[in-house]
Amino acid sequence: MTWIPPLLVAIPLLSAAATAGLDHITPRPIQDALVIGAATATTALAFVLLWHAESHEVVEWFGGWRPHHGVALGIDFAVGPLAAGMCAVIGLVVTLALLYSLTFLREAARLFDALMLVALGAMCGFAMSGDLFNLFVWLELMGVAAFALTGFQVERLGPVQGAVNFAITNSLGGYLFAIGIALIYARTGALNLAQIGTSLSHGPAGGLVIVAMTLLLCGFLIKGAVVPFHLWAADAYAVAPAPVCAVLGGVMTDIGLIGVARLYWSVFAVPFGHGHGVGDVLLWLGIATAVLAGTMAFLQRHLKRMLAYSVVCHIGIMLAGIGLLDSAGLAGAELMFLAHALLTAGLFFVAGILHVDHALIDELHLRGRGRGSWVLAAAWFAGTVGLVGTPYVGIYLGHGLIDEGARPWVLAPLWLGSALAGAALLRAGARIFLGWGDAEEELLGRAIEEDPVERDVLRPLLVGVALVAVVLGVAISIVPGLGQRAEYAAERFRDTSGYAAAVLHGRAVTPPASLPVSIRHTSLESILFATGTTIFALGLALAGLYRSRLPRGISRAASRTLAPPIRVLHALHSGVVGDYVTWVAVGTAVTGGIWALLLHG
Amino acid sequence: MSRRMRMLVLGPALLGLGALFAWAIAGLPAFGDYRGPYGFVLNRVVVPLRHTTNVVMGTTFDVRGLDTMGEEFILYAALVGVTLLLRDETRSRQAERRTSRLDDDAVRLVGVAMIGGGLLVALWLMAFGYITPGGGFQGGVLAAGAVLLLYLVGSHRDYRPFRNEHFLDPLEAVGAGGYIVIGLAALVSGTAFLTNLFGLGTTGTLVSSGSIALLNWASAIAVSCAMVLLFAEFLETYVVPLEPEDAAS
Amino acid sequence: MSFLPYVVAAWICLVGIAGMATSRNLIHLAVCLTVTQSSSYVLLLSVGYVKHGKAPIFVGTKVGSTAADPVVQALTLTDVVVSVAVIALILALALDAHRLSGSVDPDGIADISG
Amino acid sequence: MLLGTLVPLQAVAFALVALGAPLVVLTRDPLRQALVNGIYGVSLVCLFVVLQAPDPALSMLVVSGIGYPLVILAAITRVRGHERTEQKKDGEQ
Repeated sequence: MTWIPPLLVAIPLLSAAATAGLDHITPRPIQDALVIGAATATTALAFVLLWHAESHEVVEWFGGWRPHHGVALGIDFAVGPLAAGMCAVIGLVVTLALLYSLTFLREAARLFDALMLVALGAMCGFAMSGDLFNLFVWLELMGVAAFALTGFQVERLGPVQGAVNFAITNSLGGYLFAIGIALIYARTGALNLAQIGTSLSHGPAGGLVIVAMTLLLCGFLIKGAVVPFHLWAADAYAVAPAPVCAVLGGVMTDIGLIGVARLYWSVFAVPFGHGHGVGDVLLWLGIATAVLAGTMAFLQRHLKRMLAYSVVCHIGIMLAGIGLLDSAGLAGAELMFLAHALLTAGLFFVAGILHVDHALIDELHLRGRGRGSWVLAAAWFAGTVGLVGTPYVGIYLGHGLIDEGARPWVLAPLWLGSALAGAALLRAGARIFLGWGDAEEELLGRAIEEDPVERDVLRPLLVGVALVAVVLGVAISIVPGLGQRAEYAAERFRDTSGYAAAVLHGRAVTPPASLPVSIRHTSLESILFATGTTIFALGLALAGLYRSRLPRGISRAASRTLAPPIRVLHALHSGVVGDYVTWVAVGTAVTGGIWALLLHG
Repeated sequence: MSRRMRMLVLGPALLGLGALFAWAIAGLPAFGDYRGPYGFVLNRVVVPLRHTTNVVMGTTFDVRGLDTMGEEFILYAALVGVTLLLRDETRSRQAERRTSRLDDDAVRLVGVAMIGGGLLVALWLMAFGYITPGGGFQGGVLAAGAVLLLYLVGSHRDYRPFRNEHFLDPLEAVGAGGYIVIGLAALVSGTAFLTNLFGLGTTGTLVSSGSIALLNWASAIAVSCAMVLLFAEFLETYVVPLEPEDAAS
Repeated sequence: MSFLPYVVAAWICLVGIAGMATSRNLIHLAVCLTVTQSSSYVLLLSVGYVKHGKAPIFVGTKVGSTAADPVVQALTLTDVVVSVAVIALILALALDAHRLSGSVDPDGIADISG
Repeated sequence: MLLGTLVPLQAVAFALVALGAPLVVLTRDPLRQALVNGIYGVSLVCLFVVLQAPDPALSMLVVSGIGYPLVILAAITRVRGHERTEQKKDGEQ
């Protein structure tokens, strides 16, 4: 089955070339069929690959350049169940996004489709690649496609600003990554991840490896929008068309985290795996991201910007799961990715439909306008509850697995972030669909409105796509057997020496004993935490809706104590690219400095 | 942040980054002492295995051919992206477009000669890329530059046919897509994606190296078209003739 | 032991970042970005240089004679293409920004914040 | 110590590049910067040649000689052209 991995890249890219190249020649229905067909075929093949990858590591050496005596000559795709699963979800979300955008793009539709397919191919390549420089190539390719897609609505300044900030921060991240590649190549003389790992097992790690790791991982953390590299995300996701947001927020941000996990367990677990230095920093970055982005989400009134911060918040929780460095944590991150990708995509779709219906995207402006749209309301609330992690709904199972390895002081802030982001979405839902809450709220800042890109839509199609995404996402936690398979996939992913043996020496992995097909249960602690979080989120949402009705003293004290820090937070997210570049430098230097202290000697 | 504040934060951050870099450099092998296996193995095996004398091109189009495939698509995606982003710009300025003609025949003659020379060198770079330095990308950019010169010494009208997306877009797609098709051909024949399928020929001649030559040509087409279209996208409306008062100033 | 090449690469990177952070013009900023990127070429090629080595092109030289690392050169080629693609996109965005706001100052196009 | 095995030619090329980078960054006027950037590109080409890398050198040559200048100059001209038309409009009013 080694022929499937290259196809996951080749099919979307070839179709992208065809669709943009034949723009003026073939009629629109054929083009649409080609685009949807390519995305669907890629998704289907990814599922087939997932099936095969369960029992063995699928390794494809491009050009037939197999390694000799442990020296890799060519580039390989090494696919375990985790990578294959990622490809499947990526394919699914992109297919849904393409279906969503099928009817309303009147201009530049071919260019749009081509870029979406390029992004799909690049993300699949990234998830599967086993070569350091090849990762960089896919990172840049998906970036280039995404920058242009973000600026799709060229008639407004916001999208242009978002795209500029996105392009410059992410390119800078890519170049830091390239410098990291050069450093690690100088030390090991290899680009294959497994070979680099093997090579690092000889001799002391030293400053070179620590600095190289800092640059490589920070490159991915910028893509993953982790604090303090997250600033571009809200600018970009607030302004891109809804289907682009679904792909960017649903899967492309998360892909940075896959990169972090891949690099850690194939390469840096070798020199630094005996301690927790690397993991602890990732864990703390994750916690900071979850809390800060959750807070920021609660302070938004622009629906897509709110969703963007909610994405970043969940990225933080997933990063914390990876930072725990155990199988349960990684499996939790993986399951959260599944649910989060679909739910986020679904919520972006719903926001997009609201935008079409009312030409408004501001929570306060939309107040009460959604009354009567019961299907949309149901999708929105179901998606929100799924993102909060109410027991056995949506991200819950993933969060529950992360809980297993984490100490309570880690859990509390993670659940807090979840609650804050969830409260923001619940508050917006209640305001829009139920007409609850005050019509004014000065703590949320000024309104930003924009015209929707969607015109003359086939509304049932949009609603249908949104519903599919939300329903699939909500159901992730109760799919029988999924939890156990995720844990097994994580075990395989974390097996550094097994991965190296499979890649460099073609050794087979031991297939799993048959995995049970039942709903995985979580600890009582998780259920309590999740229930508490749900109640807290509801309370917070109500407080946000009716701040004016709180007792006078509390209300005034709250605004007096909260207003200054809120102003600081708003000011930090300035939308100015020079600031973002500065924060990238600060983040990289500080992360590297901490690792230098923790890992040296 | 105010600009002052930004400088205050940036300074220490850059110092920190600099310290990290210095620490890394202290661990690097001294300049010229590189001992890594990868490149040396390739230097030994690529010429005998692939009959190409330029190991860099052998690496680019065969051993690490997948990177180059990604690279072609980066350029392609950038072209599509720029077209997407400038679609309003182009439309809004279409009305203002005027053609300008260069009237000095001597300048024109030099220009035409340079175009000829540029295209020749470009072709040479493309054709001999896997024997001597050069290759699809370098040749492609040069060819696009030469075509652009045609635009500058001629007029807008002379350049229009080259800007005709009905012709160039499909050609660009053929170049980029062709790369994948060559890769898929290997897959269909039962070997790995992008495997070198064709007769390898005699080392040091144009018919050497098997599919490296084909991939090189595919990328040459893709890059030439992409660059011409990219330049055109930027130039489409920018050569507005110098007006008298501008010329005087 | 000679480290000048690596120091130069690090220097270019820092200079480029400083330029990006303080730039008042998107076109200027895009060029600074390519300067930052050029540090990665310098580093890659310096890393792959071999004392007394020739270029890895074996016309008239015996295969197996000392030559520079071809891999870093292949990587640099890709890197250069990436830089062209990225600068083209950013400049296109700069043009859009200018058309919409009349300014190419990154501080001036910050429409959305918070 | 710092120079060691560096041949003088290489040392000069590295020095030129090291000087060129801040010059590019500090030239705040885009048009002049495009020019300085071209010179910086040439210094990179020289560096690549003395580092025994003719392929990247060629690539850098076409990029810094054709690629960058074309897109940068086009962008600058458009921005300035815009400004000129705007000014003219203002003047007429």
